[in-house]
Amino acid sequence: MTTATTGPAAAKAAGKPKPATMAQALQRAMRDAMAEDPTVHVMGEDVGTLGGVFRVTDGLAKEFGEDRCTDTPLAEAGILGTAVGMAMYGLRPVVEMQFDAFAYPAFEQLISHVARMRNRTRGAMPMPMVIRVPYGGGIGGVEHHSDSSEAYYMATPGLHVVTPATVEDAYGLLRAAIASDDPVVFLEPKRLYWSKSDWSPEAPAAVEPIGKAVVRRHGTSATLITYGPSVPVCLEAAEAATAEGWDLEVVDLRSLVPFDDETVAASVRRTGRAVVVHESNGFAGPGAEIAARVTERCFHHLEAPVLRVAGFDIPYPPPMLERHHLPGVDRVLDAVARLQWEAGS
Amino acid sequence: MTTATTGPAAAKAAGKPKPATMAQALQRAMRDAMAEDPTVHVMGEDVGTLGGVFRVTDGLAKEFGEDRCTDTPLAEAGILGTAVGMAMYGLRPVVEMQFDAFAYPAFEQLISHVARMRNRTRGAMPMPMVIRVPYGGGIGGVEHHSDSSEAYYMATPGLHVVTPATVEDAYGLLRAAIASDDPVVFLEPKRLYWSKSDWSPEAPAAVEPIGKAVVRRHGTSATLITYGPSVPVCLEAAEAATAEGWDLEVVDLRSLVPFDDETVAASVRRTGRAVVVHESNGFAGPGAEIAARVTERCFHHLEAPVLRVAGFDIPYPPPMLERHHLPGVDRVLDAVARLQWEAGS
Amino acid sequence: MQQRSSTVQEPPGDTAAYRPTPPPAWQPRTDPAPLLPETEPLRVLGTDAVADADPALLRRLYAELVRGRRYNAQATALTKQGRLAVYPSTTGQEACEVAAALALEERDWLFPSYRDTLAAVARGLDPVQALTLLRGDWHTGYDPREYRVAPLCTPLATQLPHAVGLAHAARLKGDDVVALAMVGDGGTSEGDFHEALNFAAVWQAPVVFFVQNNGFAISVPLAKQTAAPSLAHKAVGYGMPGRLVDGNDVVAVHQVLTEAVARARRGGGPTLVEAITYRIDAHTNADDATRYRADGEVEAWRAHDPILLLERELTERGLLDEDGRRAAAEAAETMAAELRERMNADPVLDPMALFSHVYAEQTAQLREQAAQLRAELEAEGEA
Amino acid sequence: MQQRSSTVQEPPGDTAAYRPTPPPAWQPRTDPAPLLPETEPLRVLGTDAVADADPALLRRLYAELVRGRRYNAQATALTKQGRLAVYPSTTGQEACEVAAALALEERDWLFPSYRDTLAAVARGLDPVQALTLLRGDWHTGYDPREYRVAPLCTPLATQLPHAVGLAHAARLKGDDVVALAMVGDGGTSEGDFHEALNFAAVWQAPVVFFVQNNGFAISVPLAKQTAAPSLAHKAVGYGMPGRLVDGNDVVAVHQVLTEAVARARRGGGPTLVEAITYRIDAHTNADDATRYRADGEVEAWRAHDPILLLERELTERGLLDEDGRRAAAEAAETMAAELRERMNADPVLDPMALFSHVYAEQTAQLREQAAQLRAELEAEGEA
Ligand SMILES: Cc1ncc(C[n+]2csc(CCOP(=O)(O)OP(=O)(O)O)c2C)c(N)n1
Ligand SMILES: Cc1ncc(C[n+]2csc(CCOP(=O)(O)OP(=O)(O)O)c2C)c(N)n1
Ligand SMILES: [Mg+2]
Ligand SMILES: [Mg+2]
Repeated sequence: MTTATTGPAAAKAAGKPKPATMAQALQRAMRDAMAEDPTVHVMGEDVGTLGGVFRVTDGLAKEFGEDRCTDTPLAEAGILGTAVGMAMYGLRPVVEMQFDAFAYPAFEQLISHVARMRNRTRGAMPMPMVIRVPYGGGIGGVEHHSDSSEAYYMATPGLHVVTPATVEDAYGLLRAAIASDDPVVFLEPKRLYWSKSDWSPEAPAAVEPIGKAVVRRHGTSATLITYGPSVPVCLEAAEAATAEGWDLEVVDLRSLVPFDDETVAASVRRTGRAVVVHESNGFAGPGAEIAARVTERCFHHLEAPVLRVAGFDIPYPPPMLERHHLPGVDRVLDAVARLQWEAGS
Repeated sequence: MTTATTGPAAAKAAGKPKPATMAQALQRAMRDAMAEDPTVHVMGEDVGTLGGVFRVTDGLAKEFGEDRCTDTPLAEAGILGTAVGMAMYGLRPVVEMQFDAFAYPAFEQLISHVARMRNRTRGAMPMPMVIRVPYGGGIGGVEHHSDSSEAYYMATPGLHVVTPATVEDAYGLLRAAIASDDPVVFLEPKRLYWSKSDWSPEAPAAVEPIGKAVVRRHGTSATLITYGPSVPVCLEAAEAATAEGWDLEVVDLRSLVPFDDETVAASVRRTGRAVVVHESNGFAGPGAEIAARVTERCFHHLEAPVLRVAGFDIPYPPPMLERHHLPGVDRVLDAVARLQWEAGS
Repeated sequence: MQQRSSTVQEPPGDTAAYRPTPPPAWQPRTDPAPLLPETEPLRVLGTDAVADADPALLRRLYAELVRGRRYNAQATALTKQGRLAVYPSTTGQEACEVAAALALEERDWLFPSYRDTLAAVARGLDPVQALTLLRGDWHTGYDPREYRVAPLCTPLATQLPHAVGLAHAARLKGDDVVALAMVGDGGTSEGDFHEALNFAAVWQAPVVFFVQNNGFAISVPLAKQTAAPSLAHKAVGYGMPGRLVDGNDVVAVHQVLTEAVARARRGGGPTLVEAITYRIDAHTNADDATRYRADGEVEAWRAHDPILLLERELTERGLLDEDGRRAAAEAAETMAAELRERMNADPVLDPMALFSHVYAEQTAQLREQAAQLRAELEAEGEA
Repeated sequence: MQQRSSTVQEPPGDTAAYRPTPPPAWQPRTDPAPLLPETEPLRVLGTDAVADADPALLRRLYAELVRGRRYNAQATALTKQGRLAVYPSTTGQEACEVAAALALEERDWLFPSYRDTLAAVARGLDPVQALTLLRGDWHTGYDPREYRVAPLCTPLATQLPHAVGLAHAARLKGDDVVALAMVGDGGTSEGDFHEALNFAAVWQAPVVFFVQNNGFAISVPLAKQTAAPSLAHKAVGYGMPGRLVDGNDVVAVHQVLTEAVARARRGGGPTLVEAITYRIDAHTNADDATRYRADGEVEAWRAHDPILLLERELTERGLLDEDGRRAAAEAAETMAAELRERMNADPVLDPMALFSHVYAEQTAQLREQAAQLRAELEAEGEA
């Protein structure tokens, strides 16, 4: 006879869910990983004493010491390059790039080493490493503070690329990323840092390995394929679409690499129509790959071409104009309307 | 009454076409541009005394002096960063990156400055600059010497991205790139450097502005959309395909940005089937954008999904295995065979 | 035979007499001694050297410092009123900002970092234009060529190679132009700092690299940024002179920068100048400096305030009286009032401008996207 | 009121007595003098200091030099036979390669650049494994952890931060491990050089940065690469000692590196060592050095050959006779013959290996692609 340790009662004892932000969930993921595994080291600009400019590493230096959560000199290639060396010695560095655009100086280390070391050494030197990159706009950031750089990462074999859209996933995906034996570019949607959800840090949901998309809303008319900061936009659009008689399915990819063809294709085969939505520039952006592979796999199920709603093909605009650049509900609905409803079902 | 100065006789006087390599045509393009325009400056590693590791800048330092064709210190970000400053002062730098993978250290300068300076300054500070990048594999190069990095450049608004496949185009496109008031990433297919064609450096064809694709072979069964090093592969495949009864059209894009939708879509609408062929990794590679936009534009003309034949989604392999990685004639024909011939016309 | 060819040939002459010679290619390229910075930051205020300074210059510097301080206060206030998206203050660093601007001739170029709007303003830029970026408007609010002020640069240290390239280009053209590039202590850790200084020294480009060491890169103190004796010591590794100056002594900073500019102008090549100063305010208005530093440190630096130092000196030397102070303060106040006033208006931005200046000519692709936005805006207008 | 708040507070005390104090935060962090390198490259051969050297070490160094020279010759020959895709020779630089390997303990790590296969071989790596990359086979022919030799690194200077990170990690773990990272003169111009040295100094990581200044980066001579008095002078800008050594004097190089390794091991932090040497061969077999340098220069350096210098010294001191020479040459020849022989076989590579080790687990996407290749290979097999 055992005492029931699961179920509502236990969950309550372990910490009742209350509103937590995505930033807090991310912090907690690192904290838990560091507590469990002494090889996990957090490093980056201002991650120590300050706790990061978004406070995502708040308290880690205090709890684990400056050797485990280190304020580095201000040099992104140096940060990533030394992290490579640390990984060579068996550590699991969790690197913070302060903003998307400030990861660019580290691209040579990323492309030529982080992504290739395992391959180069035929498995002898894996690179278990997480590169956390706050990304995307919508926060009124000045130049270089709102880039969506995921296309670069996706085009680099050897990297995993993931991005959460919910508080729960922020925790789960970051734990999974830290646990992964491969380098993971972990894209954090800046404008969701303060998004909240009832969530218990004491009893977080079980962590799945990365690579699985999730259907956030079931629907039958068409599929919105999206990720990160555009997930709430698509959910809102789906609600609004009911007024027009469309019942939209929303797939949150969560992982851009590996890509969950199964979930996405199953959805599109069901609905027969799809729109890809993201903030990143459209041309040669993530949506290109998504549209192309969905079309390859679902061609004969498609009533209309897979459409893309994306940022314009321009440098990220100044705060005063960013709302015109970012794909919003209206633009998503416009695309849905263009899915050639007359043509088919 | 005027004396005829054009036509075969004049061409003969001006220099009879004889076999010239792509490397020679590129050299000539820089030479002619430098002679015409004193603001054109060539710079890079080993471009001066040595004439470049591929000898593409051969003789320029001698003819124009070391100030016009400069051996820089070994630092790619520094090369591109100083070129930005030179362009700010009204020069037209032509920068050589020694190999594709060695352009990565310069990505921050490229993405954050070269591509954005005109936009940032509302047109006050254009960046008329050419960044020459030898790219692609098939030359038995060791690690880091065979990357196809065009996806990164395409995903960066503000850059033009062009690549020649013939000796004539090498000259014409490079002249046009140097004449452009925007930054142009000029991708040189390494394995075509020594490809030859009858061509007269003294009377080169008129130079069109960049941005136009060209149909290299007319056909009716399906369109092969390709560029750079894969153009000869596709032409060869098209010849081989005649044996199977397929008459393939081959479009050489020449310019990846801007993208010539008109030429490509017109071809695909005619043939109803298309395969995109390139060496670069398939996933999130150039073919993703091409397939996606062709599908958007030609959906109802398509008998089959646009297929992609590309490098595998792996780091570039060692010389001894590269032939298995590079898309060859057989792989192109396999894809053509999968274009659902039973389905349509 | 194989064996023989694998060892080396014997040199001619007597075996016993042979002694290794120095490596033929090696000779010190420059004498390092004159490249090393001063052992103490150079100071002019409070020394007899002040007597050599032009009184008109001293008064001008004073007026600019007072104006600069007021500018910082006003810009900070504008963030609170939501008129600026963000403001990185140079309160406490005005001596550096002002001296940088005043050390240059009109034909010279200034390359400011994101923090250095004050230097641009001291150089003559309209404060409203200088603040365009920080207000959330287009990224550069002025024509850089008109003022010879490069766009404020946010990616740290990336402006340094630009300055080198521009100075190099000017020199090739025979123009008598010097570029002065500003960077923070944190920025010196970036690879671009290194590459820029190296290019400048190899090309002997007429550039002055001006590091404002204000003790912090956001929260990271200098001790976590470098272990060097001083940042100025980095110069010797490039073969250029390093200078170390008290960054709160505006006369000293002006002197060192003027000397470096003159040296560059006469073909003497680049100089690295480190000014020791202090960031009195937080990193930006969005930052909370109490998380990483003690108030006591700030207070200690307030006692070494650049305006205070100059004010005392000028007063003592009879170059400044109550009227002078008042005049400077009033001029500053006028500037601030005008700035406040002008920043109170909402700038009108045309959304369609998103598609201009991406390329010299709009591509067909951008024309399509522009048409989409135009249709949306029209629909919005109708709604 | 506004006006008042824009100027500074007066410090307590008597106005006239007030004198600016040094900036509170500034104090030289380290005394720069001991960080500066020697004014002449250190030399041991030909000086009385040789007498202090262990004869066994001298003989070992000699044997390794002779073997190294032979290795270079053999590898170059293999390029002509099409057995190597490319070979960057270290002929003339053997003293540096050998000394680097021998300065390390077994538990230490070597970070070679693409040119430094000889250092890896001198450390004990099988020459065939060391040449795997250059033969066109998989990129790293050995398990780096087994030999504590990092993969040969082609993107210049990018291996330096790796060495810093590894050394730092080892130190954090309490392991008594030193990393020695090799780089060329050209590589010192890269941003990664700067960032690595800075991190190492700030972290006091147990690393030795070893620059082989062989006069050229492909065709670019040192004078176009730097204007520094020496590359070793860069050290002071990071707060670490710089050492300058005659790179053809194997005893001197070994001594300087051994000292630097010992310093790192006892917690003294990193050192930058510059060895002045010369690349006798072209950049690689694919390069034509006559395009950019005169034969006379090469000849001058041949007279300062590392083997020659040691051979003379040892002979003179009675530590080497004809038998000793012959023994060294024969050992080298045995190595070369074996290498030639083993490199004559065509390695068999499995094309399906393309899809392994991209990730820890093959993704579905790679499984699809692997299936495609497998089908192609099977079809080929049938054909
Ligand atoms: C390449 C890059 N990385 C990171 C940042 C984010 N960032 C902005 S300011 C700053 C600190 C700069 O410190 P410092 O160079 O000392 O200049 P200061 O702010 O003190 O003027 C950082 C890390 C950036 N702007 N650019
Ligand atoms: C980042 C990068 N840029 C360019 C190259 C191409 N390249 C290979 S070796 C070389 C010259 C290296 O010179 P140096 O550092 O002096 O080393 P050495 O060849 O003399 O050993 C160059 C430019 C490279 N490998 N990596
Ligand atoms: Mg600072
Ligand atoms: Mg060299």
